[in-house]
Amino acid sequence: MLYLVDKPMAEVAFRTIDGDDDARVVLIQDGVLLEPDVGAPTYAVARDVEVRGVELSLGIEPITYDTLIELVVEHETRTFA
Amino acid sequence: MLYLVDKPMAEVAFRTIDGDDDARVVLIQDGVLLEPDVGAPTYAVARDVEVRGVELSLGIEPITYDTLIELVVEHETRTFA
Amino acid sequence: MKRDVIVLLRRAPYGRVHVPEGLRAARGVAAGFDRHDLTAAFVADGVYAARSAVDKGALNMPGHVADLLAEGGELVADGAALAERSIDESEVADDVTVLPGEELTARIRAADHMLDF
Amino acid sequence: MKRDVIVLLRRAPYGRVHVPEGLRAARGVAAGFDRHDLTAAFVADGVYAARSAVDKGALNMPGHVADLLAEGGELVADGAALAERSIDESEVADDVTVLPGEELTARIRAADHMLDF
Amino acid sequence: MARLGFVVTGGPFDSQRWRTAYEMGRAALDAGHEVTYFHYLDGTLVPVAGQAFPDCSDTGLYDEMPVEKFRRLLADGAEVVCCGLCVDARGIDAETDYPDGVEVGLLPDLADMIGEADRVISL
Amino acid sequence: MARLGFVVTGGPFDSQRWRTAYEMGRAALDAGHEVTYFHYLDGTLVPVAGQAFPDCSDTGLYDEMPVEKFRRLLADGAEVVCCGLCVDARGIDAETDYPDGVEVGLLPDLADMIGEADRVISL
Repeated sequence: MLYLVDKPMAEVAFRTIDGDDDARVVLIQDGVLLEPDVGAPTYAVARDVEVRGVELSLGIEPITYDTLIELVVEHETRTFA
Repeated sequence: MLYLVDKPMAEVAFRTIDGDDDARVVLIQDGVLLEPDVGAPTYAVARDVEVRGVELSLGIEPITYDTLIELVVEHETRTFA
Repeated sequence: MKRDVIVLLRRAPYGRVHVPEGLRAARGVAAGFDRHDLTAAFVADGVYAARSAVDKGALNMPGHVADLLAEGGELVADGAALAERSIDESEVADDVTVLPGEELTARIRAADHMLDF
Repeated sequence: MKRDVIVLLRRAPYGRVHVPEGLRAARGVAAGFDRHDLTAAFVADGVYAARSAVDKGALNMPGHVADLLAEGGELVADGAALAERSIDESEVADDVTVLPGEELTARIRAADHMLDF
Repeated sequence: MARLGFVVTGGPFDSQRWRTAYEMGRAALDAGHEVTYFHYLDGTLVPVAGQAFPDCSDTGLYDEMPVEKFRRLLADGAEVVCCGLCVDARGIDAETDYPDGVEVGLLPDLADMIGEADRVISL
Repeated sequence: MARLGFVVTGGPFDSQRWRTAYEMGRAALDAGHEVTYFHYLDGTLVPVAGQAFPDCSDTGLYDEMPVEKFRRLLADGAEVVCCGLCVDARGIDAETDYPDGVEVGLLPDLADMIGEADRVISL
């Protein structure tokens, strides 16, 4: 399952992700300000990272909206925004 | 000084209140869901308490908007809503 | 196609339209052509609205809740969110089922689609 | 009457108009007939906007900041809010003064009026 | 008699701030104080006429629409100013969308309010 | 080809959600997918025409107003439905305030979208 995560719903999002061995996480909007401690592959919307001047933690991959849509089409998706 | 406090700004509100020996606090809106640990006299807007079905902690006095305005006129006021 | 839909109600209820209008949406989606299966889940500050002490009339909840239940919808609350806010299960309204946190998040994963309000 | 006014900028900057429009308000109030003394204070998630790395252009900040400073206004940031978000003082923009938490709250108490955005 | 100024930045459907500003202004007028509102940002959506919300409780937030409450404040002597920039940003047509008495102003009006008010309440 | 449904509940000025919904829909259309929007609550304020925001950066959130972005999505085949109840609640005149192509619907339209969509994104 693919999880899109912003700050306001981060708590319930990460509890949901914790129970999913096959999770992929995309930080969106103010979610890029989070420093999540998850075992899952994690991406971040590049534009959201850039305007906020954030340095991503090692291992978090910036992606375009085009790539985000590829991921969304590939995986069931839950949005926590 | 009189402090009107709702949840979203509660953190900076209570830090500001901590430094004021002459503080009075009024919980408004979702602020009535807070259980503040302040040494200052504390009130809560009665209508906000009632619709939310909240039981106020001992020592917190429910007040009407009329009383709130009396307090506002009597004291310098800061609103954290 | 008939779907299993979970609707998260995540905001403190009074002062904004999200809880009642989220319930209205849940009911409307349940009543549509596909007769989707609906669960409305009180999570985060939304659990304040699951308490029996809240003034449901002032929140415009009763009509939407009755309609949702009549359509076979279900109301659940996140036990973890309740605990975090020191709300005892006994304070929760009778028509709401309290689920342990892991069960609630399992429901989120198991649904076909999720909305949040 | 000339007033000492503090404007709190409390929301994360990108995605909503509150930081730039709060600065616009601060600048407008400073430029009015009474020539009020203005302090714009980044607090809570607003401190993200005080960082030099943020894209101030995309946030529509530069014009309002320049105007506010030209009117004699001051920009400060809450040191406590920075620390809580692991933002080092060295990351804060040059035109913003970092105040220790107690000094920031003392400024709030000392002002004649406070607005928040 | 005191002068109270309210700065309203919240919209009609996303927070209780407009309603608190109304209730406080109502109580202040009843007590003989002078009341001015400056609506800024989504606060300019509050006194828009022609809003209609179905199935609303008589005891809730929308026992009547916000514009009706502000009509009454205006009739009882409150001054209501909406920020013109914010009005334009939201595609509001002040002529047709606001009731009589609501003024469109600019930030110098906020500066004046702040200079004159004994208390400023930001909601 | 996949079918994507976006439920937009945030207004144009208080969160980035409308803009994320636009960017994702834009990318989905470019990739040949089918895109439907259901605007609910303050989301119905997003495609309102006649909004104008001064001094805006060309690189920011309001490089152009939301309605322009949704006009382009419509031209490229997206379906855009606004909840009629929410439209009325906000005093929006759909005839004059929305561009051609924006439909006013009701919750059965949301139910249909949910039945047909491969993915539903709630923003």
